[in-house]
Amino acid sequence: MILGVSAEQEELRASVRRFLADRAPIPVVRELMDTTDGFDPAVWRQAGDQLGLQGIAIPEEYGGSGFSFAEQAIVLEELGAALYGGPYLASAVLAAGALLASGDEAARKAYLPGIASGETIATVAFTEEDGSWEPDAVRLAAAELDAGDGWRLDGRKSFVLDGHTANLVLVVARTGAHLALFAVDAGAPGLTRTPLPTLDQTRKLARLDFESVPAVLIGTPEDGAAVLSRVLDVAAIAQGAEQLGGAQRALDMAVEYAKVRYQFGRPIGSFQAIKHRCADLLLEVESLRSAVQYAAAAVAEDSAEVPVVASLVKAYASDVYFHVAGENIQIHGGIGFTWEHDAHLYFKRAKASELFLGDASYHRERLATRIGI
Amino acid sequence: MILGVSAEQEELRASVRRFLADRAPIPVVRELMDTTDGFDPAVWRQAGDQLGLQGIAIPEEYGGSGFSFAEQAIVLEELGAALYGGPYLASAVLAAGALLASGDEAARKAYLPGIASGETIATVAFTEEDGSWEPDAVRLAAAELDAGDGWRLDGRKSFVLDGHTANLVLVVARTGAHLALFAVDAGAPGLTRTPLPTLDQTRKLARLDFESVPAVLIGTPEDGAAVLSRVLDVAAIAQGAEQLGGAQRALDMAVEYAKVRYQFGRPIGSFQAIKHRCADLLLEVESLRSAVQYAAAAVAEDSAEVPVVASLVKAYASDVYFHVAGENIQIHGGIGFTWEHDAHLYFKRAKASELFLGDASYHRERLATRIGI
Amino acid sequence: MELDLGPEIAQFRADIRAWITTHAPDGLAELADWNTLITTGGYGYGRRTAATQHEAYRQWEAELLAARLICPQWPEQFGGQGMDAVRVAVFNEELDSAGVPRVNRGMGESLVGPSVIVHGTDEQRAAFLPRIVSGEDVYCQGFSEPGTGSDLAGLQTKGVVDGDEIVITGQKLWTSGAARANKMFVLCRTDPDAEKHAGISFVLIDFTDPAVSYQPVRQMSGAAEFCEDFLDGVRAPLFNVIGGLNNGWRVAMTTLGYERGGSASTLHLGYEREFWELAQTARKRGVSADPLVRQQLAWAYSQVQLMRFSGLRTLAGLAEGRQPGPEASISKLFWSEYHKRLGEIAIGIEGTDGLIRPDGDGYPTTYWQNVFLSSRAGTIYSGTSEIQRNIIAERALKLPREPRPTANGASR
Amino acid sequence: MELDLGPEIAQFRADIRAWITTHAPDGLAELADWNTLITTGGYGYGRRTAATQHEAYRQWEAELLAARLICPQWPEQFGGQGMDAVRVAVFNEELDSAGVPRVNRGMGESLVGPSVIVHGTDEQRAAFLPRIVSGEDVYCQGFSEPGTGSDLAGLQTKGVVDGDEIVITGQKLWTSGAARANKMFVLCRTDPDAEKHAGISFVLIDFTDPAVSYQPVRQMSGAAEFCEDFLDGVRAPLFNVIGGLNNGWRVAMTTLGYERGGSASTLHLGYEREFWELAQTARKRGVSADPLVRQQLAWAYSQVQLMRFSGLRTLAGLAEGRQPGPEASISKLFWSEYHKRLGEIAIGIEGTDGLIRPDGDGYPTTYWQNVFLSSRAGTIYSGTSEIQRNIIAERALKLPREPRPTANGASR
Repeated sequence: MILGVSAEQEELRASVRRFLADRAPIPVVRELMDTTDGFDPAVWRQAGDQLGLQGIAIPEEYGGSGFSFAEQAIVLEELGAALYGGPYLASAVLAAGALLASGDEAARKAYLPGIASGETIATVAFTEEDGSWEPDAVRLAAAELDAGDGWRLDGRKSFVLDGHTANLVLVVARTGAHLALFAVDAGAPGLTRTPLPTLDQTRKLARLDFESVPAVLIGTPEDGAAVLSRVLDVAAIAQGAEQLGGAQRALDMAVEYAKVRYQFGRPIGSFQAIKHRCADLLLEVESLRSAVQYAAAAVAEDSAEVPVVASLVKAYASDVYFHVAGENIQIHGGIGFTWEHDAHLYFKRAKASELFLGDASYHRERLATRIGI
Repeated sequence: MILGVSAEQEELRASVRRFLADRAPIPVVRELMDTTDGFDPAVWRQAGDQLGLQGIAIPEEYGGSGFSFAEQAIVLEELGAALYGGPYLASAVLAAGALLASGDEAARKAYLPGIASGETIATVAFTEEDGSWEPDAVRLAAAELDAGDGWRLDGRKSFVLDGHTANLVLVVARTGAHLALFAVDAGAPGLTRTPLPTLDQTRKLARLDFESVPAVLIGTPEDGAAVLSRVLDVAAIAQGAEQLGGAQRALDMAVEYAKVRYQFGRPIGSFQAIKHRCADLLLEVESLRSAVQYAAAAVAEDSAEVPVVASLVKAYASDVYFHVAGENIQIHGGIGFTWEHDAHLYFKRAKASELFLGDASYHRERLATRIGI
Repeated sequence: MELDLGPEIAQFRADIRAWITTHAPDGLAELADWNTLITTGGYGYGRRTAATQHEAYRQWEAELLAARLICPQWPEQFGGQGMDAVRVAVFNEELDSAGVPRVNRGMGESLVGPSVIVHGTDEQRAAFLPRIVSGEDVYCQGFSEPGTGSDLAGLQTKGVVDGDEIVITGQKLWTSGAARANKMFVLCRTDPDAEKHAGISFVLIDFTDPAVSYQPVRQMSGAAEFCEDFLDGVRAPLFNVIGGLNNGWRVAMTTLGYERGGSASTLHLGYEREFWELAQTARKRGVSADPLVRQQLAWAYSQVQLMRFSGLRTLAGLAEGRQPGPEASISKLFWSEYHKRLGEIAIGIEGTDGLIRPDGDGYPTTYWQNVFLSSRAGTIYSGTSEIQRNIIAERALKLPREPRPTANGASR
Repeated sequence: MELDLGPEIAQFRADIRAWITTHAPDGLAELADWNTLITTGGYGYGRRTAATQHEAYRQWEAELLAARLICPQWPEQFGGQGMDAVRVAVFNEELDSAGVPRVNRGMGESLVGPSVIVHGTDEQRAAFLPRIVSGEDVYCQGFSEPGTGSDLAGLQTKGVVDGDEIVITGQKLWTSGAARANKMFVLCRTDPDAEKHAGISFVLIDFTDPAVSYQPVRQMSGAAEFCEDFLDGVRAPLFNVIGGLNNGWRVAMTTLGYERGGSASTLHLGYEREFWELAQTARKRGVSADPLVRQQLAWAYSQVQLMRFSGLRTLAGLAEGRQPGPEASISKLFWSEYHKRLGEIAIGIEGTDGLIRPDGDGYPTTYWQNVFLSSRAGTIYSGTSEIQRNIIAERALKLPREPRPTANGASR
């Protein structure tokens, strides 16, 4: 396992950070969060054309640049720090990951190059109205037509990340006792997509209604659960990387303010009530950074530890980011709870990241199971 | 409901405190905690003869002084503050409460006057080896001999408060599908009493083995569960009062030390790390005081709220006392974790009080059930 | 269990209950859920405000006014009836159980009145107090500024004496109820050379003056309950300076002793209703059997009951003539930290659904999303939790204060 | 997953593993569970100490000594082999996986040696260092005093120069390993008029001197791992003052840069074994299906893994030549607070049984009772959690220091 941070990785981080500071700084994030789509297609294209971010962890044979998940985690960290609102997690992690995890070479060849270039925006639709993250809860039905006529999907998906802006939706559906993965074109007849107003306006979700929607089976009619399980684990770690980025940024904000805000003739950061809290937060953020680095390396090496570290990281990242984001508001005092100040954007993202893919106690319970308790 | 503290009650508190400071100060507590019995019979007798503490909540018709549980809670608070090691909770609360809760007038007349004077030391034996506080877990069997020949008990009780020093043991035993309460003389044939070494050396526990031990039925063969339920609720509140006393004393110690201990040229209590912690502890202790006063009034008035407030108080008191006792050690620094310093005596009592009668999460679960969730 | 406060109070309770029954207009109780918790940020605020425009409310206000039950804790000569805290509490309890509102005069009643009563001249009392009781004057507060937070005494708004007038220039922040106010009570610095706490004056100004402007400050919850205010050379007669020039800090710190604690026994009511709503939400979402959720709900219920118990104890103490000590700071710390945590529990119970807001323009939220977001302000406004802990530690526990920074110390 | 530290380190690992396999005496691994966590207070300490008396251990010690694997991080000229932190970590990992002990020289190795190497004269190095490596001199620490706690520089023990000797008088506290030591390194005040941190000297004394006496300090866990020491005019040659008179503070703050971080990747090992013991305890007590217990166990497992991840990251950083930053303070804060909480979880899992201790004289405890009790000391000794937070905030986050108290300030 390689855990160190190479010079190349540092350069990647710096260039992503520069790109986001330049093309998607917080004022732009604020503008876009009030839109339905939530991102600027031009910036999305640039991210693909200039930096190759969407394809960073996609093998070269599928049009990507073939770096590992360790590099993608760095990208995700920076996106999380910047509260970038584009469909990166949906397309470059969830959908690309599902295609890679599927055994379907034809589907990989068909879809991955578009995802890698950023031309295709893809997402995975698995959660339904009950909001459960368990594969068992999937009810949306897939029915096979007469031989060769393909499949039709009926039912509803909800909480679909960027579901209304994706042009390719990978749907987890029930084929009798099993689950399978299907590709659905965004313009397919019978598909209705409804954007949902989100608590965290920088992260867009949609409801998708399927009424006899034509769909292409990916892999076999039985292997959806295994693919989904892998995808959710990787997504948990990817989101952990985003959470790390957000937590680090929120901590930086708090510490910076504590140095310059004077009350009672002293910088507030000289009061132990603030100072010791910041120390605790640093401990947490540093520990999270170690965990995310380890987890990313585990994904990159396809280690058997992935399921365990995925739940560990998701639970810990959720606790840490929310803790930091909440304290950041408190340390800022009055301005910290205004709309104008950025603290609430991180606070909302922190909670939304926790609720998405299952919260901290959900993942602790999974972790207990996965380590055999 | 009367919640105020009367001048009479203040006087009671002062006299109990004086008595304990005089006859059972901490050096004496330390001496006695190394003994098997854990208390000085002479002081116990004085508490009865001079102050009437054992009979304070026992009606006058049974030899008590007929005050209410509100007064007894004050006594308990002071006993808890002083870490008094005598069998007060066992005899004057558990056993007296069980007799009062039973419908058995003959038993009351037979046993209560002795308990009230302090001459009889009684206890209630209900927990068994599995350490469960649920009535359902009682296995010790009671069998009725031929008519008029009474009952025999077989089995084992454990974690019996002052079980080896009591001369009257009230035993909860199974009479087929039901539970019943029995009186057993400490000298009864077939009864083996084994003192157990305790984490909290100021609170003594014993294991009692019953081999065909003759016993006198109290009440009916069916009403043991109801009596036990009432007794456990009142005991939870009584212990809450003790915990309040201990928590207040531990907080006083911490605050006092924070004022006189200088580090870096300042009293440590001027550092917010210490100061804010003390403020949080005061909030908790004051809140606990309000809860204990309310709960004691509820018992005194035999309110229907007793089961709810009993679990509420036990859970909260357990959290608060342990929190205060732990912080008291931390605030004292190095000397705080020595045997010579008294902080650990409160710390151990705090944990023992939490574990006895069911811990905080056990009681929160009960509370949820009792309020209909 | 109802608190036994002695026969006199029992009689008072019976009387006030009878009076409410007789005088409360039909339909008033149904107009709004008057005693629900309205969290800062104003969820449900609009509905209640609308109800106060209703005829039944106006009639009720008139009845209360006639019976001296508005500002009832004020002395008789100033329009009240000198009601003590215990009776105020009983009054509040009875209003709550009848489901009708207490008509209060906001900060005019709780802050301006007491300051004028204690520090004003007879002429000032006559000029300002009746208009508060009648509702003619509605005050908003001009204390905080962008540069002051916890350190109120660091305020920079200037007050310059010009003949028999004072001219006030500066910026104020966190003003609630600005849109409803026609007056503001302002702290301004009238002696820039004096020590920080000296040199401050307490002035009543006309908030409709053209030299006053204000604009809403939007909060993270989407609501805009607070304003920032610009005072651009507002003039007020020197008559409007309460307690004399440069004595404003003392005036601002005034609250009437006998007023404190009157809400102790009713504080928990809103939280209690809210708790049962949350329990219902948990049931509806099918998580009320989840042991972790049950622990959280039991904890929340306990906290609410602890507020009730503490309120009753405070009240019992008041009835026995004890003055309240640090209860106000403990109570503020308790409910604000509780509510913050409750918001987290609630959003956790909403689970994945908590990700989605209701449809609508702006940033509408569900009740629990609003609690989750707006409760973050509770541990900041009206004295942060950190300030409350300082107060509790220094006043109740007598722990030593922080050392003052030295001129060449680390604070540079 | 094993950390990839490059081919050189991989070769080193292979070599050291082969060396251990060849040289570790038969039966050594079975003598004791060498790498279990021994909590302060010494639960299990007796058994391990007994094992160090065994012939196999002595033989192992001799092998290590011959191979310069005792104090291996010391420079070659002083008896070590100048091993860097990465290699030390790999050495520790390999010892652990072979189940054999690292033979270390305690504070002589970690504190006295580095101080003498950096601040001593050649004569001092020659006089003191070889005796540490060989095990002839076993040092205990004489820093803390009853009046100093977090504020070490407030120490009062006097050192008076008398001819070519220094005479030391005072009381020391929290000395661990006093009974095994024949030497003590002492901080004493040699210039009472100097500023607090100046005027302190670092002196090596003979701990078997008749002017030295000590007695154990019993802890709340019942164990007595620490001593208090009375130095009643102990004489040492001036030669034994390291770094010169009045320069002791700087000397005391010395640790060799290349030594730091060597235990980063093995710190978690003891906690990991302990965690699985607790999981087993939970299963035995039938509570491992309890959702609350599962949350606690998952939390504890996560914390242990976080220690592992952080250690590996530190190690990877060292391998890339990065100097460790505030990791030492973060790590101390992390494990001590973790272990305190773990003790609470464990005693909760023991439940009612936790009320009862094992039979025996004194105050014997179960393993979990001991963790519960002795872990309270962990957040106090070697720098309290409060001090660690100060260090982290000031050094890593560059937050400002507390203002110094003024002469007439609140600290009086």
